[in-house]
Amino acid sequence: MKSGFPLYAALVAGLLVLATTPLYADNYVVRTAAIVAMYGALATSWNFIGGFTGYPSFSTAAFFGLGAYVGAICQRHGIPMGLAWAIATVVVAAFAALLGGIILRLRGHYFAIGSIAVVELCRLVVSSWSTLTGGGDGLNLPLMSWPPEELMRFFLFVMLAILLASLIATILVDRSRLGFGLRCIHQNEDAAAMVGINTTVYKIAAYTLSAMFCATAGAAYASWTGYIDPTDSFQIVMTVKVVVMALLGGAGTILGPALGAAAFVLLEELFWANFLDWNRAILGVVIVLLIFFLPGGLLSLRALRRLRAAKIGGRE
Amino acid sequence: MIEPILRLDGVSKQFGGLAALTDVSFSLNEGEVVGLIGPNGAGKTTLVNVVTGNLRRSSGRILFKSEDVGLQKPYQAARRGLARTFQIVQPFPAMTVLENVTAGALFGAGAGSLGDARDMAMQSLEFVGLDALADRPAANLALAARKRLELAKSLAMNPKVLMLDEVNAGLNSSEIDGALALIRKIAERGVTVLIIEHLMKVVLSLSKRLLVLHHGQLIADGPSAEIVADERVIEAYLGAKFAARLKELNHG
Amino acid sequence: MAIYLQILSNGLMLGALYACLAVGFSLVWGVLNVINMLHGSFIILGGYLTFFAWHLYGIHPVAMLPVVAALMFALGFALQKLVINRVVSAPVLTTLTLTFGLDMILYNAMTYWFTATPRRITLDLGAVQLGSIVLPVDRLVGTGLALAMTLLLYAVMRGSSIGRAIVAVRMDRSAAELMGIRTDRIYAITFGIGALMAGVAGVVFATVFPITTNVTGIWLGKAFVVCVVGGLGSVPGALVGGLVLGLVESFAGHWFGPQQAITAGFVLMLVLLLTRPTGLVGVRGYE
Amino acid sequence: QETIKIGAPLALTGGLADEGHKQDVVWKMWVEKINAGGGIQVGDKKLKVELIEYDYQSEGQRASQLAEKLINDDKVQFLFSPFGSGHTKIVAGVGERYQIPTIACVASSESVYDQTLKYLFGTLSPNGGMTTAMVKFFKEKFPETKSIAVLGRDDVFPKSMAEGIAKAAEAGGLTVAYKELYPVGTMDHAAALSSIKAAKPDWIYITGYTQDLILARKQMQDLGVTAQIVTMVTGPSYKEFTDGLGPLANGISSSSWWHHLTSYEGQGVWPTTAAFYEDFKARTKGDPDYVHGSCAAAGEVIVDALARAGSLDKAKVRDAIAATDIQTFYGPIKFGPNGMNLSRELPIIQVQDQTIKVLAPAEIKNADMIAMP
Amino acid sequence: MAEPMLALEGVTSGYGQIRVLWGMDLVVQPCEIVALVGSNGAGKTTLLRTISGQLAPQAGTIRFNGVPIEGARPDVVLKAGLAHVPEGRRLFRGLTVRDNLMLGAYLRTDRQEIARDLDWVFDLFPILRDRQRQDATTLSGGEQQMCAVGRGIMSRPRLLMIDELSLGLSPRMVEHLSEALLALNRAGQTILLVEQDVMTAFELSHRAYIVESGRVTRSGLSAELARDPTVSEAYLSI
Ligand SMILES: Nc1ncnc2c1ncn2[C@@H]1O[C@H](COP(=O)(O)OP(=O)(O)OP(=O)(O)O)[C@@H](O)[C@H]1O
Ligand SMILES: Nc1ncnc2c1ncn2[C@@H]1O[C@H](COP(=O)(O)OP(=O)(O)OP(=O)(O)O)[C@@H](O)[C@H]1O
Ligand SMILES: [Mg+2]
Ligand SMILES: [Mg+2]
Repeated sequence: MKSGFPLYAALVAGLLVLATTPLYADNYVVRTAAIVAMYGALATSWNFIGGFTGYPSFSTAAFFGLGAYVGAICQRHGIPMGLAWAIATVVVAAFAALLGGIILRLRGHYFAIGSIAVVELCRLVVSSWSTLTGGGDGLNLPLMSWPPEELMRFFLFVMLAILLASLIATILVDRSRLGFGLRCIHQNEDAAAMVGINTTVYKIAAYTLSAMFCATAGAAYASWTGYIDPTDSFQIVMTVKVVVMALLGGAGTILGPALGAAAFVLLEELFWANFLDWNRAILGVVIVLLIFFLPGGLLSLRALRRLRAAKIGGRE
Repeated sequence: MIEPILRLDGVSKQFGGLAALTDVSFSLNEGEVVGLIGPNGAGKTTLVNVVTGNLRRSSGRILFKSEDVGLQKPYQAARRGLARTFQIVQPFPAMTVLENVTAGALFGAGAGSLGDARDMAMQSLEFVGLDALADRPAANLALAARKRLELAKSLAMNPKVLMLDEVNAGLNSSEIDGALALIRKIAERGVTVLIIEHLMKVVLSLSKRLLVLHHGQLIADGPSAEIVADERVIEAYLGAKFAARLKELNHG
Repeated sequence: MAIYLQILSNGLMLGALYACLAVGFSLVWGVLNVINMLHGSFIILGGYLTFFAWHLYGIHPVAMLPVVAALMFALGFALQKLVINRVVSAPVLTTLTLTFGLDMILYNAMTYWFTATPRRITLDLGAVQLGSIVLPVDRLVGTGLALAMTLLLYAVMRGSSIGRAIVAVRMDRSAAELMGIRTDRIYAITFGIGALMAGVAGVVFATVFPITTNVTGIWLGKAFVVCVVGGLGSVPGALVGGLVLGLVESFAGHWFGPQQAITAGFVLMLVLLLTRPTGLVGVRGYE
Repeated sequence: QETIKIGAPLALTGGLADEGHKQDVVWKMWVEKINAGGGIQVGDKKLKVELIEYDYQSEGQRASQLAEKLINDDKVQFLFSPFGSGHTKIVAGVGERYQIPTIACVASSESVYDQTLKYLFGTLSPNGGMTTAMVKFFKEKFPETKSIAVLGRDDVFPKSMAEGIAKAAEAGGLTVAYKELYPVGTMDHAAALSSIKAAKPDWIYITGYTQDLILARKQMQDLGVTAQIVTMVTGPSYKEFTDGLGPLANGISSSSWWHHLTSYEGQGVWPTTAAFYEDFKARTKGDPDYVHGSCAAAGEVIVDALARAGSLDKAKVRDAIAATDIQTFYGPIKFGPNGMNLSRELPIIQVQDQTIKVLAPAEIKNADMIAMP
Repeated sequence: MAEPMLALEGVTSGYGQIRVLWGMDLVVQPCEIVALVGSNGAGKTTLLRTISGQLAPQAGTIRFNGVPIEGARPDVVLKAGLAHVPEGRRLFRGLTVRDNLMLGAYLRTDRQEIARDLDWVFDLFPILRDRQRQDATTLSGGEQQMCAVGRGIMSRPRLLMIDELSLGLSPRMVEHLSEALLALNRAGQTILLVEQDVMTAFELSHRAYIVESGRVTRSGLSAELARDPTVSEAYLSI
């Protein structure tokens, strides 16, 4: 459908810029690159359910946090790091599939609240199940005693790999029957069912996809920081931030969410460093301005025109 | 005798206290074109919704090729070949006309790949005469074109039974002629068609057999000519003046 | 037995406060299709206005009620008219993001000016003893005020043509225009009412809870739960939702310990979402 | 011109903003004072101090990110860790990796220090010092005390205090009549307090952040819940607590790591507690609490260690800090093998007439304990 | 002759870049029923939207009782006495039939008159009285159309514009509605209606305009148009 080449070129260029940071920049820049990659993966994951399917999901932090906890608990039981991440991914994906079977029956606002509630519930359950999770004390993970540069490089590549995996999944889905069906559901779920789309299964697939990479990222993040606790692992703010990133770049586009994540993280960097007391407010102003002047996201300048035309005639 | 392709057996549907359908039984034979008429609020749309699984029947059996499909989901109905159009058209607004129809071919007809589906979709667009608008967003179409899009989408699903809920409403006479020709062509392909319409001209020129719903009950089922002369039907639906006009036309 | 009566009355009083806190949020969500992430900060802003009027000038909170209500209405009205109206027909996600951005600004400004120090109006009116039940006077008054304002709002929504217009605009904006309804004004009025009710909740809360920007998110979360439990966009829904949540938290706290009280509220919400997505008294068609 | 750079990720917005601002005030005060005197003596040079702060918005993820930024971009040689045990763990993890000495001023849970981090040092003494002594002291004052009810916030420090006191109370022969944790974000304690009321304990012990404790105290009053002894940790140690409660604060006891009424003497920019108090009062018009004291002491640790190390070499500085054994206005500082300041007798305080009185230890006591009014 | 109630001159209108109407002229005299007929997409709905203020014309004038109203907000137009029953009914979900009807009278303040008009609408469409507490959008298509027309009547307009009167109505119901409109008209109501069923349109109206591709191609007395062979060939083939 879309011409493939510029897309791949942009993708490869972006990943290269991130991957080569260790060659020319200090550890903090490398770290920022890793964070960009991590949020890129989260936003790209969200895109499956929020962008393609049009379900306003706010579960990202739940999947991220659960991934972190499953990974941490595995590692504390002596399971090697890589395997722990894999287990976290699988467990959380299964959890998302089950959960999706329940809450995807909701639509619109109700789904939005349901998915936020999942984050809160996960936090509450994790913090009261202290025998397994340490409750409010949090969990320590085995400290990795590598030199900081090596460690940083390692996690940069890990996060990049997760990002890449999520992007490849996005491209595959976009070109497949699944992607097409999800877009139909986005447009009109009743009509989608009427042309023969098994909407339940499709939505669960999208929700599960949106959970998997978050879980991997969460587990990797836990190994990286070496300590997790319920409040920091299940943050509503994080959930909303990921959504903002995806919107900023362009929900429903392939590269948009990752691009949005990069732009958002870099803006945040800029404001923290320069405005000690007002950084949050300035970021707020930026969000407001973006909504006004770039409502469809950075990538949607073209799609915008089409959308406008559609909106005028959209009712009947 | 050949087996009916669709059979309803004592189907009822209640909304709270309101009986929208009461004990409705009839069957459609393969390849038949049947009209379904009835006053506003008689339960025609509800009947279609019950057959395609958009609503769950309260009681009774719905048999598609002798299989009880009373509990099916809408997507299952679509895959079985039970297609419908909506009285209030339901396109995928931000997608192009072609993409809309492709969805029908891909999921309803089970096309092997996106490419195949697109080819099938293009054929069905040509069939209904919308091919020129293939790349327009569906939201920008005027009513008539939207109704035809709805038809094209259903056709691309390769249906066995097609239920048309007022696809001709809002069209003017010459457009209706075009639509009639189109529906005839569809029927010629062997598709069973159930037409719901208030335009007697359409119903009468397409179907030899009519079903009449009134207050959720099937009050008549038979050859068209007999039905329009039926006192109860005139009383409930056509109105004296219109019946007179019809008679005049038939004579003249 | 006595303890159950106590827990029951605790729950009811808490529930009335929850209702008051959620009703504006519910209205804005239901009518404007906007999830107003500012709501928690609005409540706290109302609380701060009340606190500082009392702390600096000795003005009694009850006297501040109309003042705060008017100020908050003006703020909400202006915000909607100048900012939110520009994207009000965009999808939920866009408007949510917008209000999230606005909240970051308001939140930051409040922490900067007022600091995060918890403030409290130390009226401490004591308690009345009813048999074995103790009823704190300020909570009683708060409950009364909360109920009165909620019922007043209900009367307005139900009986006035503005109320009908609000629902009409919610359902079909352009058809509402054909009825001669000025939709942008209705939006602004609705958002104003939402902010007003948040302000009222703030006044009531200032005498009962510590006022600090730290809790904006908590109140916002409660508003979510109350809306779902009761039903979105309706005043009676918020009332029922609030009372039910108050009771559930109260009894769950007693039976299963405070650890589980909040969890119980969320579980109730999820169960209701799935079994009765329109809430306990929800209106059809508000999804 | 070479300077000594100290990095501090601070919570200037978000849930911990108040605590963050406290740290900010003291450190700025300390830096000015040091630089006014020409800087810190390192070997034969005097080097000025530069303090670099970033707001981590009370979010753990960001705290570790900023620690990394401070180390890599700003090339700090020391880190001051933020408020609270949880975030201290996060920042200390980063410091450890880069071998940057990290001074924790407000982290007292031993779990922070049992990860054997070599570069983490804490100026607060272990929580344990606050529980056993308190049980003993109260039993002496009110021998008829038989039972205790404990309500704690489910968060690293408040939780460990709640669990610590329950253990100490049992060991001291009291019955624990009620013990529950409440989750972060609780805005109503009525249910728990009603249950406590029914249990009729002699001593009520509640832990949490200031806003939790203000609410809990207010609701105790509303619901008529009281006991002979009511302790809130760390409530009365903070001025905000007494300000917020007014007369309701009277009678509430607590313990603290430091109080400005203590009269320690020692080395550093403030030779006596009184000197620190004067300076602080002049600058902020308020009284300092233990957070202020402990944060200022963290600065003194660095001054002392650099003087002894005589160079900025990482390993040497680290070893010098580990060998710290000084007297300051804040009290003695000597780090144990896990990096935590050694136990000492901690002040037990009580609000009387809306001011803080010290009940113990005997050397600095300025009032006798009273029962709850 | 008296001044026309509604007069359009050279009205050009459309959606953004898309132009739909190309210099339309149209006149409605008091107490007339005027029909607009024309094929799909001809621009009839667009014309009504432009008159009622939902679209601003790109050129031309629209006068209502001599007062220019082009580009005025819908509420101003409605206050002036011009009501528009939209295509596709557009009833308000979540509100009862009665509330929907009452919204028609949103700008009116004469309570007693409103109550009388409501009664009158219920007499006109008795099924609405039976269903007045039902959510309006759960009515059947025909019932909804009645409710929509009733809502238009409730604003007590000087000129009532109805888009797609007979859409989805049974023949009997069309007859019923036609009679109701004629009764209204006899009581002095001016009506401008858009109708696909040309037979019904010509029977019901005094005058008619035929619209094609955004332009008026024919106009005249309905009875004459109905007899015109070129018209009947294009629109009345049965
Ligand atoms: N969801 C619902 N809840 C309650 N009543 C309903 C619902 N859907 C339909 N009805 C009622 O059921 C009856 C039948 O409606 P239906 O839409 O089937 O009529 P119809 O025959 O298609 O009419 P029309 O020709 O006007 O489209 C109507 O009286 C309608 O008000
Ligand atoms: N919102 C819109 N945006 C862009 N074009 C539109 C829009 N609405 C209608 N159009 C176009 O304007 C033209 C006229 O449409 P209009 O709805 O006025 O026709 P109509 O005469 O009412 O037709 P119908 O009998 O089908 O209702 C059509 O070509 C249609 O595609
Ligand atoms: Mg129908
Ligand atoms: Mg039209």
